[in-house]
Amino acid sequence: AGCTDEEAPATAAAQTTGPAVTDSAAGIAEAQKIIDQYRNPPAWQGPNDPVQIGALSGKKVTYISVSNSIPVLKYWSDKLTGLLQQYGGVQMTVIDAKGSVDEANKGFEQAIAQKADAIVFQALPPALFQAQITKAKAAGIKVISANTGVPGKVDGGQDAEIGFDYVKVGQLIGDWMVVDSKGKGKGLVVSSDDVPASQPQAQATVGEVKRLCPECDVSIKDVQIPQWQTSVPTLFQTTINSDPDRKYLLPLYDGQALPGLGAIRTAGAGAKVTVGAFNATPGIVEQLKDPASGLKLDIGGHNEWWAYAAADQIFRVLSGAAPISNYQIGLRIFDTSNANLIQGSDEFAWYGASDYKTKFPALWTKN
Amino acid sequence: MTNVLELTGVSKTFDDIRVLHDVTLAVGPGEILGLIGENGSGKSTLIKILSGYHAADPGAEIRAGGMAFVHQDLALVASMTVLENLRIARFRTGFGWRIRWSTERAGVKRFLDQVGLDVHPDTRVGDLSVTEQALVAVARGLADIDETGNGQRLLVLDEPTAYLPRDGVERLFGVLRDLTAQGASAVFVSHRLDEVRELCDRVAVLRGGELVATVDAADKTERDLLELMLGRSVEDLYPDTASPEGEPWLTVEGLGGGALRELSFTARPGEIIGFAGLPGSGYDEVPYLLTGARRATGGTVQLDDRSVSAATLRPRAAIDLGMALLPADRARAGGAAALTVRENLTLPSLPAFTRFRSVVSRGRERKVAMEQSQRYAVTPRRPESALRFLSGGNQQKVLLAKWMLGEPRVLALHEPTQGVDVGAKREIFAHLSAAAAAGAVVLLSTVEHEDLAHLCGRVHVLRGGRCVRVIEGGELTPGRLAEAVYAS
Amino acid sequence: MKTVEKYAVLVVWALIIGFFSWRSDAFGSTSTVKLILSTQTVILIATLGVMVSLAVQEFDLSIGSVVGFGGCMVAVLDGVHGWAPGPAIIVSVLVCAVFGMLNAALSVLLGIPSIIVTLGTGTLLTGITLGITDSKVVTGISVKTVRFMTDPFLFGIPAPFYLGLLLCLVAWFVLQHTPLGRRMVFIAENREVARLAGLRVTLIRAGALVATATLGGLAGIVLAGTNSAANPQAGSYYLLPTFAAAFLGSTTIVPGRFNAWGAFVAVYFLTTGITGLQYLGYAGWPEQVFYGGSLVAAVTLSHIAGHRRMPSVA
Amino acid sequence: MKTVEKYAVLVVWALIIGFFSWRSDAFGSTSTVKLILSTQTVILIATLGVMVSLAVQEFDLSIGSVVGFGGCMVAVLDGVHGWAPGPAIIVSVLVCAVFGMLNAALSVLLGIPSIIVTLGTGTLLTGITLGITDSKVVTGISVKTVRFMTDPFLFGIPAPFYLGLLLCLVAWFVLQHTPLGRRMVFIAENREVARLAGLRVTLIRAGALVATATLGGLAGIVLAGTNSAANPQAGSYYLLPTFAAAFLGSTTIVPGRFNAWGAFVAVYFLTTGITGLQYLGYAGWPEQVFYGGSLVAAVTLSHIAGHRRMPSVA
Ligand SMILES: Nc1ncnc2c1ncn2[C@@H]1O[C@H](COP(=O)(O)OP(=O)(O)OP(=O)(O)O)[C@@H](O)[C@H]1O
Ligand SMILES: Nc1ncnc2c1ncn2[C@@H]1O[C@H](COP(=O)(O)OP(=O)(O)OP(=O)(O)O)[C@@H](O)[C@H]1O
Ligand SMILES: [Mg+2]
Ligand SMILES: [Mg+2]
Repeated sequence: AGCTDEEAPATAAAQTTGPAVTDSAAGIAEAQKIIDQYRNPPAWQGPNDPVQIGALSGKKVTYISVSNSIPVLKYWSDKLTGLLQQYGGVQMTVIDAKGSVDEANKGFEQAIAQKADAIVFQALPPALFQAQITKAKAAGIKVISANTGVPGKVDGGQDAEIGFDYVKVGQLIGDWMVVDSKGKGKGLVVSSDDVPASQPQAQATVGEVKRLCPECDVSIKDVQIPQWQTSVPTLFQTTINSDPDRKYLLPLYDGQALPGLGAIRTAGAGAKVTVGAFNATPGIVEQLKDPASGLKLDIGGHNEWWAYAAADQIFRVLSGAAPISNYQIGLRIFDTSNANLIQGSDEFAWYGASDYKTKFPALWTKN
Repeated sequence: MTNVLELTGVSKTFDDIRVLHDVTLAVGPGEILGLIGENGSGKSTLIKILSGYHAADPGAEIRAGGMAFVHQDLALVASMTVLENLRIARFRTGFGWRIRWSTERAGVKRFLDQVGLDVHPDTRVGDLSVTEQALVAVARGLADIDETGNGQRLLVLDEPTAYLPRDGVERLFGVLRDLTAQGASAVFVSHRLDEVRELCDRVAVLRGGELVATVDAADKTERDLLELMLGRSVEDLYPDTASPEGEPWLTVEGLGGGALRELSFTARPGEIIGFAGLPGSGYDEVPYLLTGARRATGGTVQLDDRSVSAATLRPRAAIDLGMALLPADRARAGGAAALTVRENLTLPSLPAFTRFRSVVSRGRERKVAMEQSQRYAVTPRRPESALRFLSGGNQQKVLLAKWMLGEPRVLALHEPTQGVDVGAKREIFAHLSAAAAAGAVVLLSTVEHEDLAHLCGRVHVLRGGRCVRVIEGGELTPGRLAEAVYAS
Repeated sequence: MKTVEKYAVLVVWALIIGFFSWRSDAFGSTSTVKLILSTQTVILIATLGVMVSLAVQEFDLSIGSVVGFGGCMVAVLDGVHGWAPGPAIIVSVLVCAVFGMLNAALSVLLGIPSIIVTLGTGTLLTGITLGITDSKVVTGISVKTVRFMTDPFLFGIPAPFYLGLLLCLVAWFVLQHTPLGRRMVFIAENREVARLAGLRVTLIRAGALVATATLGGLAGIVLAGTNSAANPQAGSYYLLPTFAAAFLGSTTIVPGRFNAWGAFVAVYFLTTGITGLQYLGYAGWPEQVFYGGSLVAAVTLSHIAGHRRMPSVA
Repeated sequence: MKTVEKYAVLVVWALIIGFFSWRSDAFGSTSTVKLILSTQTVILIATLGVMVSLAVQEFDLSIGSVVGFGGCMVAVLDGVHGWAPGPAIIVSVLVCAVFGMLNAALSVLLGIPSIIVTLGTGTLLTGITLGITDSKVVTGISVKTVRFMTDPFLFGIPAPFYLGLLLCLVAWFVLQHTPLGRRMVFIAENREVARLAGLRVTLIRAGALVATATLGGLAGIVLAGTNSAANPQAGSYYLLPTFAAAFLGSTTIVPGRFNAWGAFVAVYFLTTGITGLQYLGYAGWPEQVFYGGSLVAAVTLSHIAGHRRMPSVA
């Protein structure tokens, strides 16, 4: 019993972070190394074990998305539907929960009723669906969570997790701030605790900055989705006004940053502050090129890569193979140094990596 | 000269019921046409067709000059001022569509004077008495007709005198005569046939939606008009009232509130007691204060041996004591217009229609609603239709019937026959008298001196919130009453 | 035409069911029926809740907040503080009722329109919910509670559905067959007439608001129990769907009045379309187009059939 | 007491400002004033929008959807199809007005209560917005537009604020000084009576709904311009705050009537508290507690001062 997610980020962060640095120069150097690496195209990092998918044809997957009104979630469900069908003959039904717990429950029920073989639930906290997961598993259905924050963390009774490494994302944002501020930055992480992956990411940023930058200072504020439009703009400006040194404004997602960017533009503070976030959402990441917006960092997670990874995980779980705990899905830092990459409508071209398109299918063997 | 208004073949059907049937009618210049008919005969519907509120059935032809209207339900908004109500559709604007308040205020003063209403234009209409509100509505009609220019003009008044005391009526008639002297015309609807004869040149009679006759007013007696209206002859309007006996069991002492300062009286079972006075004298507060509908500032009410302080009396407690109130403001306080006749009828006595004290028996309700509709001659007799689909007079009958269902021991009425046709009036009186004969006390506040004189055993005349005279016995005639009311 | 009006929504519903059964094999099966019936209980109960206050012309915009709060409260008591399910549920419902009394005190006693009051108190309550849960999902609700909420009870459908059904029955009985129900209609139509007829207007209006909050809390508890955890943000989702269902319900079965079976039909009507679309693979915006479109269409249709008889809302 | 009532909200506002200035040094500065004035324009315009229809007793729940749609429409025309800003804005506003006509046709001509109609059409429009944007953030709004929306115009505050101020001025003038404004009050008080008194009730009600949608669209355009991108989801968050501000506004300046300056004060009053809390470091749930609490407190206070004179909403 108790509130979940409390200890999780700390343990996760502890797993992946190195020791604290002794002086700030060393910290900046380490951060710089990481940043340089992630400014480049992401490299393929596995998996290598093949998976037998010949027998999977005709299997059914129910995919519950927290809200398909959110661009990336819509993209994922569409893409994944296509991949499963194309490579494995697996049929996927998409349920749009529209932000409602009830509708998500209905998704579980529907999967059970339709005798689905697996359920994937996207960006929904596993803790909230414990009963549903138990029930689905009792009905012989495999359950996979998606984007709940920490790769490989399956403490909600699910069979596997597939997601970006949000802890890594959080750390990258921290690294970037350490480098950009030359080890002296003050930052504000704007969390959104109603999104499951938010805590691990926010804590990771704080942890990383603490580790690499003794002189830095990061605080966390929580602004949840229903308040994004009304509170983020004022929060950005009050921070600028009350604590002008705290110029690193780090909302988790660029969609959360968007209303704030307008406020920064309005306040004419684009040059004074630095906004950094995750997602590299087309339509928002372009604002890297607009100095007035204040957006200087937008880390992108490769969404098509994610879809391939998700397909792979689903195939593995359906065929009884051991799940992969961390797919190391491609992340790339977009900032003012490489904003010229943001070009054209094909967002996947920005990443300069496409081997997942061949590597994954090569693992999916038919017999 | 051509007619100001010409109607040819006007019919009107609501759902499947035809309420106007091929009405053909003309009003000449300078003429005042009376329009009479039983409750529900279609008078207001005809007028609403003229005003564009309802569309007539296809085939009708209407030719009219400039028209202005005084509607039956007054069409005033209580929360807005006299000025706003008067001018809402015709504000004069200055630069940039700004309302010119000072011009408007001065402008309406004239019309308020014409109807003899001495209130500030910025008074909220809701703070006025029903009588004063009626005068506001008339003033609006006058102001509107004044604005329609010098061409052919017609002022249409739907029962404007229902709430008016005699002097108000006379003043209105004076104004109307002046208007017609200037070449304007008028259509005048009233259930007071004496008024119709006095004022009108010709009288159009509607019966069941058909125009049965158009006659010269001078040629006909009231009784003739009545027979034309009803299609049958009628007996006396007023029932015989037995003289009450027994000990007084209603004692009111020092009742005050609103305009009423202090009123004391006692009543024996079976008594019908009237209250008369000028607007502001407090005569029209009595029914409300007595039944807790309005909060009294002081006084006690004693029924049998139960004594309550009027200031703490609430409708619920009053009803438990056996009192019933029939308010004058039908739309706001009388009945729920959108609900059915049956539902309105049974509301105060719902527990009597329940099984096991918890389940409403609709069957029993329906049966009683049918009986009551019949007993009170409500037409059309359709308990399942919404109250608002009944004509004004029929609504009034339903509301009286609703309170009668509870067999009240004290019946407090304010203008119970407003908008009620002569036939229905007779029935209502008969019911009141029957209630009295059965032992109830009937308290009647009204401007109808004729009714008071005939029905009541005794009338209290109020002035300045106090009873200044009690008239009874042989002295109780309409003339004496009027004298006492207007004496200053 | 009266019959058409009464059953217009049912007819549209039947058409929708027909259409989806034709287009999707999986749709036309008992499992779909079970699915639809067993997953809408929270909305059903919350809809009954708002309906009760709408029936006396009060708008309770705090319904969503109460659903969210009720769920979190029971989860905190049961899950965090380890109370037994019974007391946890009872206390949570009571606290929601007390919140309803606050609404009632402000809007009925002080006379501030309930729509404004509940907009304010609802936001306040959401803030409090986030505060007591530390803005996080609360877990740990007793297995017993969860099993009661989710295990099949009759015909494979869990108990809360039958609770909803029972509440519908009670609401139907009270609104349509008791003096109280009739009195509520009068209060909605004309408060002054009701007062003069000796009704306890204040008490009934206050009672309706308390009932709304109580039912809202109950809905929240069902939600939390079903999930064995409570999400402090979950409530906000319920505001519009419950009002949509209550309004749509007022156009059918007893057109022109807020009525229990109308609300029941409306809840399941609206969810049928969405479920069907999901079976056909149209998750996302088509659902919203369909939801909004069918709501407008159903209301318009029964309205045209019934010649403008609607409960007077505003 | 009348004066107390008129200015109760202003007094509470002053107290809040005093409190936060005392507790936070950064709060009491011109930059805070600028901040508060320049970030609330979207809400201000949308609030004026709902106020116009509330003034004739119509509830337009589609306001949020229209804000979202208006922004996406202009972003699609300007950003995707490369229209010039002028035509893109004009066409977007016109399309929103046409949507308002749909609301008007259903609720005024057919007589379905606007609250039901707009609940349905709003959901429909949200679906359409997601459809036309493919559920994606739309970008590419002309630099010119963005600069116009965000560059300081006067006293360091961008132009849209002054547009909002101008709209307030117009709304104040029309509602309080022209015959139309009085007629709207008349219609709000009693629609039937207004018709009998010869007012063009249908036209005025329809006009109000069209005005609401138009202003909603305008608010959306300001939002998209300020952010230089339009998020199809953004609109839904504007529903409750705009109604809260419109209602709160009706309790001040001209208590008892929906009025422009009241709405203006309410918008900035509500945001002041949130801003102050953020200065003190209380972002998150305390904001909501404060928002709800101060809404309730302000309404209650001016209500007590004014002895129950409120616009009759439902
Ligand atoms: N909107 C309506 N829908 C249905 N029936 C109506 C409607 N308005 C009036 N009626 C019916 O039309 C008939 C005529 O009503 P109307 O109000 O014209 O009578 P009236 O002659 O003015 O009566 P009164 O003397 O009582 O005012 C009545 O039977 C009434 O029930
Ligand atoms: N409803 C009304 N009825 C009668 N007179 C009114 C009404 N409203 C305003 N007036 C009068 O009109 C004059 C000017 O009105 P108002 O107070 O609206 O104008 P203002 O002072 O220029 O406007 P504001 O105070 O809104 O800046 C005043 O004498 C006022 O008393
Ligand atoms: Mg009439
Ligand atoms: Mg002034």
